[in-house]
Parts: sequence; C-alpha cells; structure tokens
Amino acid sequence: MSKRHLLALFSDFDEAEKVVRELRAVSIKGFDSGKDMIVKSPIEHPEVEEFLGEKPVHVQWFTLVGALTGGSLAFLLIAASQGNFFAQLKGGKPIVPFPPDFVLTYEMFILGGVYISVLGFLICAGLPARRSPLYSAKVSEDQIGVLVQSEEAASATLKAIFTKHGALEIQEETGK
Amino acid sequence: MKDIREDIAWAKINQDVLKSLENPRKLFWIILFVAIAMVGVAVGCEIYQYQVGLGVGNFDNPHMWGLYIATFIFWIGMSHSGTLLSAILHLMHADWRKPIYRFAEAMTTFSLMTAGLFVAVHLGRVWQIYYALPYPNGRQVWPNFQSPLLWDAMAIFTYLSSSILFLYVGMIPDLAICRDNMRDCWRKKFYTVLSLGWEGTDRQWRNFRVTYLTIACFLIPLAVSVHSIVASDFAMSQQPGWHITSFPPYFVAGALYSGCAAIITLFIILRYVFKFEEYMTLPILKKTVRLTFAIAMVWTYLNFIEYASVWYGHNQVAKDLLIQKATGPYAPFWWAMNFLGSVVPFIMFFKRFQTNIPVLMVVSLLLNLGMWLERWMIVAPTFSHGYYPWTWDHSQWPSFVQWGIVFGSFGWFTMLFMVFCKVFPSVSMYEVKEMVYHRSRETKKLGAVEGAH
Amino acid sequence: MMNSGFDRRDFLKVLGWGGATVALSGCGNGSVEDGKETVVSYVEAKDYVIPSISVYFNSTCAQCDAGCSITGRIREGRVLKLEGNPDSAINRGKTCGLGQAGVQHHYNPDRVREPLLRTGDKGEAISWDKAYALIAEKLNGVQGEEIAFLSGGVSGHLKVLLGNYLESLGSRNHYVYEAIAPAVLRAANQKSYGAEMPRFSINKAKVVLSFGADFLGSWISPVHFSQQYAQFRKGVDGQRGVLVQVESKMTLTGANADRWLPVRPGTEGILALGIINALGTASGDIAAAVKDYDKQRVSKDTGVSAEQIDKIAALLKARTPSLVLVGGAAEGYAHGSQNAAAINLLNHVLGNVGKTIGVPVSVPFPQMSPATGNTAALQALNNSLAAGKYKVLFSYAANPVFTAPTVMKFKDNLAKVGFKVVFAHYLDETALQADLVLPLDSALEDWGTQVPEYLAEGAQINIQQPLMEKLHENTRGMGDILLALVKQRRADAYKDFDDYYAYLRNALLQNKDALGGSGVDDDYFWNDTLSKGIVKLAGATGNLSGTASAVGLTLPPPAAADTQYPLQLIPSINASLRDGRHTNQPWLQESPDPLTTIVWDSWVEIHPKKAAELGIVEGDIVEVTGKNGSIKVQAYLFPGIHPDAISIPLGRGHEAMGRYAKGYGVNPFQILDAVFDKETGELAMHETRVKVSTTGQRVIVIKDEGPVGGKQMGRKIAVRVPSNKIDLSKEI
Amino acid sequence: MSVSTLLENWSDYRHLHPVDDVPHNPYKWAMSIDLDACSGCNACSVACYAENNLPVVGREKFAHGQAMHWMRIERYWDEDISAPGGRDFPDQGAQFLPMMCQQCEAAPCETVCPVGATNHTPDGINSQIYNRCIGSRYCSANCPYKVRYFNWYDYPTTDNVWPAEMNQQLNPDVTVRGKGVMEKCTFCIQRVTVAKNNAKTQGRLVRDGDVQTACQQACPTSAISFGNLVDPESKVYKQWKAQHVELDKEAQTKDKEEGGSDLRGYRILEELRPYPSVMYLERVRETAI
Amino acid sequence: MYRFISLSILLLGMLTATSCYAADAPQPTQMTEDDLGPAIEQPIEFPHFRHAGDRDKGGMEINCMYCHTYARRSAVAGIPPLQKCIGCHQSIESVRESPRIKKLFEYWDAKKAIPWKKVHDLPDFVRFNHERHIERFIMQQNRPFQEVCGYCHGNVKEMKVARRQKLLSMGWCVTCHQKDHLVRVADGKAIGTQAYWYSMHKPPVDASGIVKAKGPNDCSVCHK
Repeated sequence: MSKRHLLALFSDFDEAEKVVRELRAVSIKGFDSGKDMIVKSPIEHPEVEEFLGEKPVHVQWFTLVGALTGGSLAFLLIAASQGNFFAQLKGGKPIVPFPPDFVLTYEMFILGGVYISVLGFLICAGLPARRSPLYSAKVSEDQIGVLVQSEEAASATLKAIFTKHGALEIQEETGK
Repeated sequence: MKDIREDIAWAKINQDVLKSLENPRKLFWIILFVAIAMVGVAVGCEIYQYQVGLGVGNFDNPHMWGLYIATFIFWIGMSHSGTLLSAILHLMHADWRKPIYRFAEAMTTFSLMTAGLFVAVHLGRVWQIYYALPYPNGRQVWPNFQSPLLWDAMAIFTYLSSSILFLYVGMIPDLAICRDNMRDCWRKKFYTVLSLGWEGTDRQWRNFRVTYLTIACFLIPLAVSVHSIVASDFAMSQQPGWHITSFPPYFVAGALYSGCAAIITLFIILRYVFKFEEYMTLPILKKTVRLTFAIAMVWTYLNFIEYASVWYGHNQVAKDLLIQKATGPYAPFWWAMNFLGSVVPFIMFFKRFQTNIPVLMVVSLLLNLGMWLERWMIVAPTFSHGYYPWTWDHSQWPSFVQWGIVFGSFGWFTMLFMVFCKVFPSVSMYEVKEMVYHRSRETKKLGAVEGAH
Repeated sequence: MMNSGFDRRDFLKVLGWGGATVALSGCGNGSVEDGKETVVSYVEAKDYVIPSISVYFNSTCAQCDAGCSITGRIREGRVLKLEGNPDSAINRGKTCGLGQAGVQHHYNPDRVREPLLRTGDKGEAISWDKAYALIAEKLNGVQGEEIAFLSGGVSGHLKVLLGNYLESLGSRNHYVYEAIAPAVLRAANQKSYGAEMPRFSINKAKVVLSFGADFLGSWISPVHFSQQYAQFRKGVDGQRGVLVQVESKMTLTGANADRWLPVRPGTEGILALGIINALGTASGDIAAAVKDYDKQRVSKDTGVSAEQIDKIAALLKARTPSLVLVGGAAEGYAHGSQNAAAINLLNHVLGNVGKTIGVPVSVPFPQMSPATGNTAALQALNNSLAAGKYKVLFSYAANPVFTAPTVMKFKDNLAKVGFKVVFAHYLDETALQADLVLPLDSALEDWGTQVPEYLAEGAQINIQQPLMEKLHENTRGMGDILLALVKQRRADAYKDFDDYYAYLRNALLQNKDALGGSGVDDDYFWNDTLSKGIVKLAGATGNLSGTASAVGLTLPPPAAADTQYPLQLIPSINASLRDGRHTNQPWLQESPDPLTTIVWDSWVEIHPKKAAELGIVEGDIVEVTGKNGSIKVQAYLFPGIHPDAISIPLGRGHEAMGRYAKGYGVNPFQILDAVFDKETGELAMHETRVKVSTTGQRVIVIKDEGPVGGKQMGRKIAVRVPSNKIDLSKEI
Repeated sequence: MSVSTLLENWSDYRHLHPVDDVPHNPYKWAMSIDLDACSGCNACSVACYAENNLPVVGREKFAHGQAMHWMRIERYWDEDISAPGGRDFPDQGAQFLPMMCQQCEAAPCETVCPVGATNHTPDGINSQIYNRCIGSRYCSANCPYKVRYFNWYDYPTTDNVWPAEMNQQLNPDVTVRGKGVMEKCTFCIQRVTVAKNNAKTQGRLVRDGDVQTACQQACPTSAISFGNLVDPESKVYKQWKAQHVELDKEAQTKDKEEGGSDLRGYRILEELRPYPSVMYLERVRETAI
Repeated sequence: MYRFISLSILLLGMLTATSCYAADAPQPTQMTEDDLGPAIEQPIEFPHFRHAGDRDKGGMEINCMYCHTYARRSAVAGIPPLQKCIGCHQSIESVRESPRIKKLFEYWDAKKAIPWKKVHDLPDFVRFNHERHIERFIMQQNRPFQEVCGYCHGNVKEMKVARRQKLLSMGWCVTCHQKDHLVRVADGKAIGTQAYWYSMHKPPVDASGIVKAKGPNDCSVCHK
C-alpha cells in the first residue's frame, strides 16, 4: 500500500519541537513517528536530537578499525621491507630500528583513523543520497522542516497537526 | 562589544556570503593577477635550474641546503594555524572561531601544497622522485624508512589529506546551501555533486557532529607530530645548531606563531575584499590578536631557552656556531629575526592596537618575515660553520634563482587561496547561523530574567 | 724482425674509442635499448687482449727530467692511467701529481695536429713532405754557423741523433736551455766534490740542513727524494731524522721541516759560514775564512738568532752523518756560486762527503748522458740572435719567449732570424713566433730512450715506448723527424732505418752485450727490454775528488736597504707547474698549491706583518713594480715568507698554449731583472727588487682553504706529538 | 612470506653494529695515513682525479666552492702563527692532512638518505649508488667531515670538462656521474671488486697487497696504507693493532692513560661515534731543535 | 545497527588482508617469465642454430664459449674477433659462396670490424660480470653451459639472430640472487670460506657438509 510524503516548514525551533512532540505522542494508524519522521534543520541543533529521542551513532567504530589497521599495516610493511633481501646496515643501526618505524606507525595510525571515519560518516549518514521527493531550499536557509511519510489515510490528520502549530507551508506529494 | 550581531537574519547571512562567490571588489582581480605573475617568475627560475643544474642556485659544498628547505619549513609552519583555530577551538567550544575557521583551514591546505612543491624543487634529480615512494616495484628496492625525510613525506601526506577531508566535511552543509541558491549553471551541478545530496536531516547532522569531532581530535596530535618531524630532520642529525632537544616544541610554537600571524593578514584582506565586516568583526580580530600574542611569547621563551641551553651546554662547537650567528655574516638577519619575533609582537600587547587594522596588517606581515628569517637562520648558518673548519664558507649567498622561486611560492599560495575564496564560501554560513542562534538564545534568556523583575 | 712493436700498434688500432662515449652517457636510469648501440669488436686480436681487462706497458715519464719509470694502464686501446714502475730505482712504483697528469698532456685538446706554415700572421696546415722540403730548401746554402738549435735537456739516442744532425749541418750551435735548472749547483758541486751531481742520501742522514733545496717539490728528482725522506723520517737506528730548512720563502720542503728558518734573502752563504764558525771544528784556511763570521754578526746579517745558530751547530755535531743541501733559494743571486760553495764547504767540515754525499754513477755511453740545460745558454743565444748571427733556428722543448725576462728582448731578437722551426706540442708563445711549426707526438705515443741526470742507484737507460695508437694522424715523434732531417743530409748513412723505432732497436741491439743481453736472442732481448721499460747496466762510477778549501770564497754583505724597491721578488717554483710547460693540463691547474691552496690563478705572497704595514689585505689586487715593468696580481698573506721578500709562483700567465692555460694568472718571468751569477753566468732569479702598491681593486681569492685559513678552531684534526715521546723505528 | 623471514632473522635484524659485534667478515677495508710521512705534495689528489673520472670544474665553479676533489690536502698552521702574541713565522713548518671519505662504520650519512642510495657494504665500505641517488643532499648535510661532493652541474656535457679527446681517458670501470647526484671517495671500490673477483675465482681470500687504492699507489712517501682490517697479515691490521686503535670505540682506551699515550694513532672527530675506518698517525714535533 | 557492525568487520578483514599483502610485498616476486626483446637487424644475419644447434637439427653443437671466449675471462662476453670466423670459414668451401659468407669476407678483406648491434643491453651503470657467473656455475658446479648461459640468454641454439628472451630487470636478477645456490666444497670447507658470506646471512651448511649461499645482495657489486 502506497505511502505519501508531507513536508511542513516552520519558522523556529520551538514550533517544530511542539509538532514533533505531539506527533510522537499521538498514535496515528499508518504512521510510525520513529521511522516515518525526519527533521531537517539548517544548523546542527542539539535540541532536535533531544526531542527526537536518542539515536545511536556508529562512526567511532569505523574510526577504531581504521586507526588500528592503519598502524599495524604501517609497521608490518616497514619492518618487512627493511628485512628484505637487500637488508643492509645503515649507520650502525639495526636493520629494523624501532624509533623510525614507530614514527611512521604513528602517522599511519592517524591516516587510517581519519580516512575510515570519513568513510564511516558517508555510510552512516547515508551519503551520497538522492534528494528526497519533497525538499525546500528554505531548509538550508532559516526554516526547519518536518518530513513525514504516512498512508493516505493518516495524511489528513498530520496536516491538521501541522497547521495547528502554524506551519508556514505544507508541501504534499502529488498523488500517483 | 559583541563578537557578532545576534539580529542578523539568517537569509542575509546566506546572501552576504554567497555574494562573495559572485562579485568581489576589483582589488580581488588585482591580487590574483599579481599572484599569477609571481608564479610565472618562479616557474622561469625552476625551468632554468632544471635545465642547467642546481649549481645555478649558488649551492656548494658545504652549503648543501639553502632557501628551499628554509621556505619549505616556513610553509609547513604556516599550515598549523588552520588546525589550531579550527580543531582546538572547536574542541574547546570557542564559538568565535566559526566565522574565520573556514579560510584558516583553506590556508592550511594551500600552504601544505606550497611546501610540497619545495621538496621537488630542492631535489637534484626531481625526475627520479618516485624512488622515494614506498610501492612494490620492479627493482624490488624500497626507500630507506630510517630517513627523517621519509617521515616528513609520510607526515605531510597524512596532514594534507586529513586537513583536506576536514575542510571538505565541514563544508558539506554550506555546499548544500550554495546548491540551493545557485541559478542553473555549471556551479549548480558542481555544488550538487560536492554536497552529496545533503539535506540537513537529523541523521545526517548526528553523524556529522561525531565525525567532525573525531577528525578534529586526530588533527591536533597530527599537527604537532608533523612539525616535530620536520624539526627532527635537523634534531636527528649531529650538526651543531641542529642537534638540540628543544627543537620539536620550538618548531611547533614557531609554526603556530607564523600561522596566526598569517591568519590576521588574511582576515584583514578578506574582510576588506569580500565586505565581511559583519562576520569578521573587530572583537574576533581582537581575540585572534591576543591568541597570537600569547603564542609569540611562548615562541620567544623557547627561542631563548634554545640559546641558553647551547650557551651553558658543553658543546663548544654548537656554542661557536651561536656566536658566529650573532657576529658573522648572518648577524643582521639573525638579529632581525630575534627583533621581529620577540619585540615586534609587543605592539599587540596594547589594547589600542589590537583592533587597529592598518597597524595589525603591518605587524602581522613583519611577524611572518621574522618567522621566515628564523627558518633561514636555522638552516644556513650550520652549513656555513659546521664541525670541520677547513670547509667553512661564509661567502656563499643564494642566487636570484633561489630567491625567485621563494618569491614565487608566495604568489602560488595567494593564487590558490584567491581561487578558493571565489569558488567556496570562505565563511561558514551554517556555523555563523548556529553562533547567531545560540547567542540570541542566551540574550533571550537574560531578557526573560530581567522581565521578571 | 721488428715485429713486437708493430704488432702492438695493430692491436692498439683494432679497437674504436667506443668505451668512453658509453661512459659519458650521463647518470640516468637509461632504459634497456636493445639494438641501439653497436658493440666494439675486433678484426684480429692477440690472445692477451681481452675486452674490459687492462693491459700494462712500461715506459718513461716525460713530464720532467727526473726520469721516473711509469706503467701505463691500457684498455680497449686507450691509455687510462699512469702508475709508477716498481722496478725503477728512481721512483720505485711511485709518481707525483705532475706525472699523473701525463695522460692529460697526451689527450690534450689543444695539441698541434698539423704542420703549420706561417702565412702572414696565420698558420696554414701543410703536409709533412712539404714541411721537410721547405726545411731542406731553407737550409740550402746556409753556413753551419748560421744555424742554431735550441732545445731543452735532451738525452739518450735523441741526443745522439740531434748531435749527428747538427754535425751534418756543420753547426756547433746547440743551446740547451732550461728555465729552472740547478746549473749553479752543478758548477759548485763540480768544484767542491769534483762531480756535478753526486748522489745524495737523505735516508742515511740523521740531520738534513737544506738551504732552499725543495727536494720534496721540484728539486732534481723529487719522487726519489720523497721516498728517501720517508725513510729519513722513520730514522736510522731509531733516531728520527731532523730536517732544518733555510730559505726566505717557504717551499713544500720547508713546510715539512722541523725547523724552518727565514733568512734575509741572499745571506744563505753567510749563515753557512756562521755555522762552520759555530761548529769550531774547522781548521786551516777554512777556519781563517770563517773566523770573522761570529754569531752576532751572522745573526745580524741573516736575521737568524744567535742561539738558533748554536742549536743547529750543536745538533750537527751531535748527530752524524748529516747532509747539507743547496737549492734554488741559495743559487739565485749574483753571488749564487759563492753561496753554494760556502754551503758545500759545510758538508766537508761535517765530513759528510763520502757518507751522505756519494759517488755518482753514469751510463757507460757518454754520448747518451743528458745534455743538461741552463740559463746561460739562453743569454748566449740571445746575444747571438741580437747580433743577427743566425739565419735558421730550430727550437725544441723550450719556450724562451715565455720564460725569458722581457728585458732581454728575446722576442725581438728572435724576429731577426730568417727561418724559425719550432717542434711543438702546443701553440705556445714561442711556437707563435715560428715560421714553421712541426707537431710532435706526445710522450705516450713516441719511441725513445732517456738517461736521467740524477741516477738513484745503478746506471739505467729508460725506454720510452708508445702506450697507445697515435691520437692524431699528422703528429710525428721527435726522433722520426730528426731521422728524416738527417736523411736529407746523409741519406746513405741512415738508409737502413725507415723510422726512429728501427734506429732505436738497432742501436740497442748493437750494444746488447754492454746492456746485459750478451748471448741472448735479439728479439727476446728487445721484447724483454720493452716489457721491462728499463735497461739496468753496470754504470761507470766516477769519484769525489773535491777537497775542502775556502780559497777565493768571498761573500758580499747583505744588500743594503733599497728605498725605491724595498722588496726582494722571489719567483717560486710550484711542484706541478714548474716553468709553465704543463700549465695546460687542467688537473694541475685545479690541484691546489700545497701551501696557499690557491687554484687557477697567480698570487703574490706577502708576510702578514709587511702587509699590515702596506695596508694590504688578502685579495687586494696589488701592482708589483720592478725596474723592468710591473704586473698586477692578487695578494695572499702568507706567514712563511721573509718580511723583506715577496713571492710570485712561476708557470702561469700564458698568453697562448691552450684553453686551460691562456689568460690564467701572471708571468713573473716578465719582470725579472737580467742579473747573472758572476761565475757561471746563470740568470740570478732572486735578484729582482720590487715595490708593491695597492690598486684599490679587491677580489675573493680562489682557494681550497676556508675563511679561517689553516686554523683548527680547537678541533682535534691534525695533531702533533713530541718526538721524545715516541719511537718511530718500533712502528710497522 | 617475508614476515616469517622477519621473525627468523629477528636477532640479526636487531643487533647493534659495530659495537658488540665483530667487524665485517671476511673483509673490512680500512686505511691508515702517516702524517709524519705525508709531505702534502698533492700526488694522491691528482691520482684520484685520474682514477675516478673526477671533473675539473674550472675557475668559476671552484670559486663558488663547487670543487669535486674527493681527496683534498688540508694545510694547517700552528694556532699561534701570526696571531696576536703568537709567532710571526711557522718555524716548525706546516701540517698537511689528506682528507677523504672516512668510510665510517656507523656513518651518519647512511641513515638519512631517503632512498638508501648510500649503504654499508658487507666489506665495510660506505657505498654510494649513483643511479639510486635523487639528490636530496641530506647525507652531506649530516656528514661532519663534509667529504661528500654533489654534481651541481652536468659535467659530462659542460664545455672543457671532458672535450672530445679527454673523454678517452675516462676510466670505464667508474661511472661518470651526471647532474644531480652525490659522490665521494669509494676506497677505489672498482679496484677492490676486481681483486675480490679474482680471489673468488681462485677460491681464496684477497691477500694484503692484492689491491691498492689510487692515492696509495701514487703517494711518493708511501704515507697511505690500505688493506683488510680483519686479516691479521695485513699491514693496516698490524698498524691499527700497534697503535691500539679499535674500530668500535668512540674514545680509545689508550687516550685515557694520564699524560696521554705515546702512540700516534688517532681518528678525526671520533667523539661523534661515526667509527671512521681511516686512522691517522700524528705528525711528530721535533724536540731536538 | 547490525549492518554497521558487519560493515566494520568487513572493513577489518579487508584491511588486514591488505596489510598481509603489504608485509609480503617487500620480497621479490618470482620473475622468471619470458620477455621477448625486439627483433634486431644485424649487419650479417648470424645463424646461431646452425653453429650451436643440435646435430639432428643440422647444427654443429659448437660450445658457446668457443666463440664467446671472453665470457669466462672477463666481465664482458664480447663478440668473437672476425679472424675467428674466418679461421673456420676459409676452409669451409661449401658455403663459401653464400651471400652471408661473402659479406663476411668483404669485411675481412677491408679489415673492417663488423658493426654488430647490441642485443642484451642493460640499463646504464649496471655492471654484469660474465666471468663470475661462469666460474660459479659452470666451473664450480659443472652445470651444462647451455643451461647456465641459457638462463639469461634463452635457448640460443634454436635462434637465428640472437634476441633477448628475459626481462633483465633488476627485480629479475634479484630473484636469482636470493636463491640458495650450491657451493662446491673442498675438504669440508666452502671454497673461499666466508667469501660467500653476504651481509649477515651465514651460508647454511647441512649435515653432509654441503654449503649453500645466496648471491651478493649489496648494491655496490653491480652499481659502481
């Protein structure tokens, strides 16, 4: 059964917050506030996360993996290449000297960390993404948007809630 | 006086910043043209040097290194401020960084790119540079990982790529803004691609926050390590004047120092060229200036600690060199370096100058000159006056080729930077909005409290 | 059969010069380019010829007259390097820098390649036949005494052939001219020892007292003496030899002396007598002669302190045998002979004669023993030229236009000669004056025999043979040329010899028995001789007949102070450049002067004190003015020189000769005064008085030493240990 | 799998050289130079030009300090000569010192080369690999003796360095260095290699005297001796032994004797721990006069 | 949630794989594969197969080193002197009139060296020593010379004009140098004792006293 999207724009966060809280409170058939609601804001906004409720972030796992592999890869590569067939003394130092290898390990540790975290970010944030059907440039300017998807039936109620809280504009997905 | 007006309409922020992509003042084009001309000079010199050999730069035995390495260090140092302002202040939630960190990071990236060039320029056989890259090859030989130069390469590569990522990630929301506001043209496509379809959804923001923070955390130790490694190019060797324990911190301090000075310069230029008076406000400038002054004092301290340790230490050779620096042919530059580095910053000590744009412009330039001299005074005298008296050489000076390439590198940097400002928003719009938002909330709360009386 | 030589010539021919161009292809990572290069291959090859394996041939070094034997390393037909030949008693496998540079004389790009005939002021290349014909034509109808032959020192069969030629011309005018030769010494030695060149045993002496004899640098047979010196330092029975050097300008030997005494220029003889006096062992006329040379006076005259004189005397008494040497510094004055005589006297008094001064040997063939050059010859020639006595002049191995003092007007006098033939390697100053220039083979392409003036141990004849195929088609060996010329006069006498090689082979084989080849097959003997490069033979030993006597020994008092020309000019002899005939060999130009480390240029050495007086600092371009002209040259402050003297090295300042010589430095020969030694008539090189004035220009002196000069700045680099702490004889 | 190689030879890869370690076996090339015999005549230097294809840089470049002499003769005066209050004349002569690459056992130049163009060979020579060098010049920057020379120009193609005839003199066994590479004294490694090859072919080790360096061969006073430091028969070994100079010490025990030792052997800048392979024998100052 | 974990595990696996590769990369990969060089125009099309080839294939089975005689005595194998070709050919009337031999004699009569083109050209400043390799493998180990020569030069006895068969790159040389090669042992001692002891690897001696040693691994052996 098909779902329809609704986008409501609000001028400030207090409005948006009220809407969200209400949407989470009321239970409408064919609409699950947990899954079907997305809040779009022009700035990174702590309150949003607050009133949307806790949602876990996994980037740090990527970071950990990246950093560790980066480091180990560095040390293995370097030590092994120093100990290859051409192993020759240099300046009375051991063939596999620790200080230099550790310096490089350190750098690779960071390199791995950064690269993989960014990779992780893209994966977790689902980027690059196709634009959602309903999008208003206003969001990137100064308004806050609430995007919901629901069944035909529920959309009316949702719209009502939006207008109640003085939505500046409500966009509706044109039916198929 | 406030860092920024709280009643700026968010829409206005967008307009103002986006304007900078459209029509800057005529001055912009003048600067750009001059920069390109400077690059031309450098390219000419490099071609000549490449054809004939490094001898044309007036290198000799013992003057094996010259301005190239000195300037290389200078640019590496320059790059550190971006990280400092952006990453450290970000972790410390100092939100006055927000209007100015974008161009600071750009500066980091571009000065690293400039520094990278000097590695190539310096080499005797640049066409064999790939020998220094660690990759499995048909010769089955590997670079020598014991060499500090290789650590350099690794560190700089890491630093460059990480700070580019940092810059980019931090810019995604703004790119989205550009995308939304651009009329249909190549730019629109361009931004559409770069913004990766950012829509500012809660999920995106959530991961964004964590990632940005993580990278910031990585960048700080990285930045420190980069310049310590550059320092170890010298400190690891036995040469008098180089083999000094305090070199790594000394280098880092110097790096931050020159970086901050450069930020002040660019701050002023951008403020004027792109009419950013609203965002790059005097109070922010003042904060930057104070920060710079603090770092200047740190550098001064480390600088004199270095002299002191050499002076009181038992290494007669190093001591001779120090005396030579202060009295020999390099004396004028050495004293100038100390004056510019340690005395001039005291101008910033006075409140009345902390917001005086012309004065600060001059001062910041002087400080950078001083920092450049510092690098030169680290490299050159040791060569001219090393361990072995028979090989001392006090009469060899860099030729126009070396000077030309150094000169050109500044053009190269400016060119890259100017182009950047034309293509990307050099002020972070979304974060300025955040700043405005939070500030206004504060005041609202205050207002409420007052109302209660 | 005269195969062996030619065989080798063939082998030398078969290979191209491929190797070098390969070597020169820069240091890149040249990719694999199959089929681009061609491989150098043989047509025929002897078994011993293997590509990339060197072959070695012995010959004789012709860079100076010391006669060191050399071994040339040849690969793919190119001589690459010269090493000493260990079998030679003279250099025992060692070489000096000058000798090493022999290859650069051979490969020199500025060598004359074609016979050149003067047309106007240009030289036109002509064929050899034409050249010979021309000479014949010019000689025709010219009296013998109207023909003169100027040459440097010659010996061996070349000398014989030359003699025959002159004889065939009916000319007795053979002038043997060496710009810097110990001619005064020879005369003095003849007087005091009855031999021109007795054998000096530095290695046997415990003390060597040298009056300006630079035996480590350029004196007589430096490589040989260097080896003796090494043994002398190790010491006889555990006592390290002590070297005392007396001279007004420090030579390389002086720099190695344990005690270097700067004497007032020209007072060496006085010091010698003073020492004899201080020894107090002399008797008879000697005692009489030296009685009024008491310490105080001598010290006043010479500037050597009285106690120093005592010390030396004491040392000479305590350690015997000792050896006293006379060098250029003592010879170069109007009273040079007296100086030398006085110094030789010291040897008699010390009883060194027969101990460290030994009986000379000579080759049993007087006609081959060297005709030693001197400067008196130049004077004589110059006078005759001035008188316009000569219609034809040959010149070989001499460059008088460069080395004769301008005041002698040699160049102008030379112009009076109708036809001037110069046998030359380079177009040097003299060659440029010639009407006909004949290009010579280099010493590494030519055949010859040579007998050194100073024979180290037994008598020996040095063989000179080609180390590689001729570099330039149209050069000829001096021997071949002379042979051709003499054939013009006496065709039948020489008809058996179609070239000098044949002549040489024949000449040696004739005396096989005397040369220790009795009963040996000719070819074997000949090949053996060639492979050895030396013929050792029982030498005729003379005897030292000289008796100690001071009769007629009168030394002038030191020259009175000259207000107009206060300074004595000492033209110093650089071990590698000598009289300037090797200046066009870049290695020598770039090898720093041992004492000043200056390269590629001339300089004037001034004592720092004197310089301070005159307000001169290093690098000032100063004008050195004498009675006969002046030269501008950079100043170098040098502690090793008497404050009343300045010194300019000889050998540089060429106006011709080649790319590496022309226009570098100045030529002090130009401003020498024409003062001659009273007895021998030798040019007194040190008798020129000059004044020095600044010109206001200043340059950076191009030298190897750093801005702190010879200081070690407290580093432990070159260290000395007192001799009483160590025993060198125990060392390995 | 090289990780296994790594683990197998771990102790090898980690041990300290040259301290607590025998010098190379079977060869360790070393030199000793008797400064009392050296007369500073420059023969060695010229011989080196001849053997090793050194370019004559000419007047201008020499003036710029770009000379290429691998072996340079240094001339020192006593410190007080013509110094205030000092002697006016060097009445005890000068001191000459032939200075060339000291072939350090723990060479500061080796560690810092980014591409490993200079290594320590198994027979203890500090090798310079021209076609690996990229010209970062770090090695020279780190060399306390400053005996490394850089090709600032492309000498093979420079006028009058090797004009047509002269390049026929070039030694085919030695690379002619082009623009942008570092070079230095190699202990005439081309000669050493030939000697080693011949020895191997005959199934023996190189004997003392099989190989001479160009400078040693020329030296008129035989002040230079060169040989294998681990061969008890070699002259160099005996000299080092007699002088109590040990390769792997930064301060010789003999120097600790009070009043200084009565032996002449010393190494220059030993205290920096490069463990040079060239021992100098002090020049003797005569006390009799 | 879980897909994140699984993703990171995937990443982990991926990167450890890379690092294993990285650790392995430093060792030379076996590079024995052929690499045919360009066909080269020679002044005279010298038919190797006819001289060195097997009898049944119409060859004469002449030993490589009969003509390339320098190979065992010096660093370069060298091209035989013209006189050597003539030495045989003047007495072989049968082919005397064939165009190639005619050409040969033209050169001989003119006493001109034949400008052979170089077939095996190493990069500049690499110095390969034939003598050592022949000593080591033919003289000491008595391996058939065609195998030893052929290792680098390919199966010449079946070629007409010689042509490069192998890569001859540094890596290619190394793959052979790092193998353990037999050292002939005289009275229980490896010939030249430690002369085969390169860098710090002492040659392994097994129970039967057989010594094996690697090739030299130090740069200055080939690059001088």
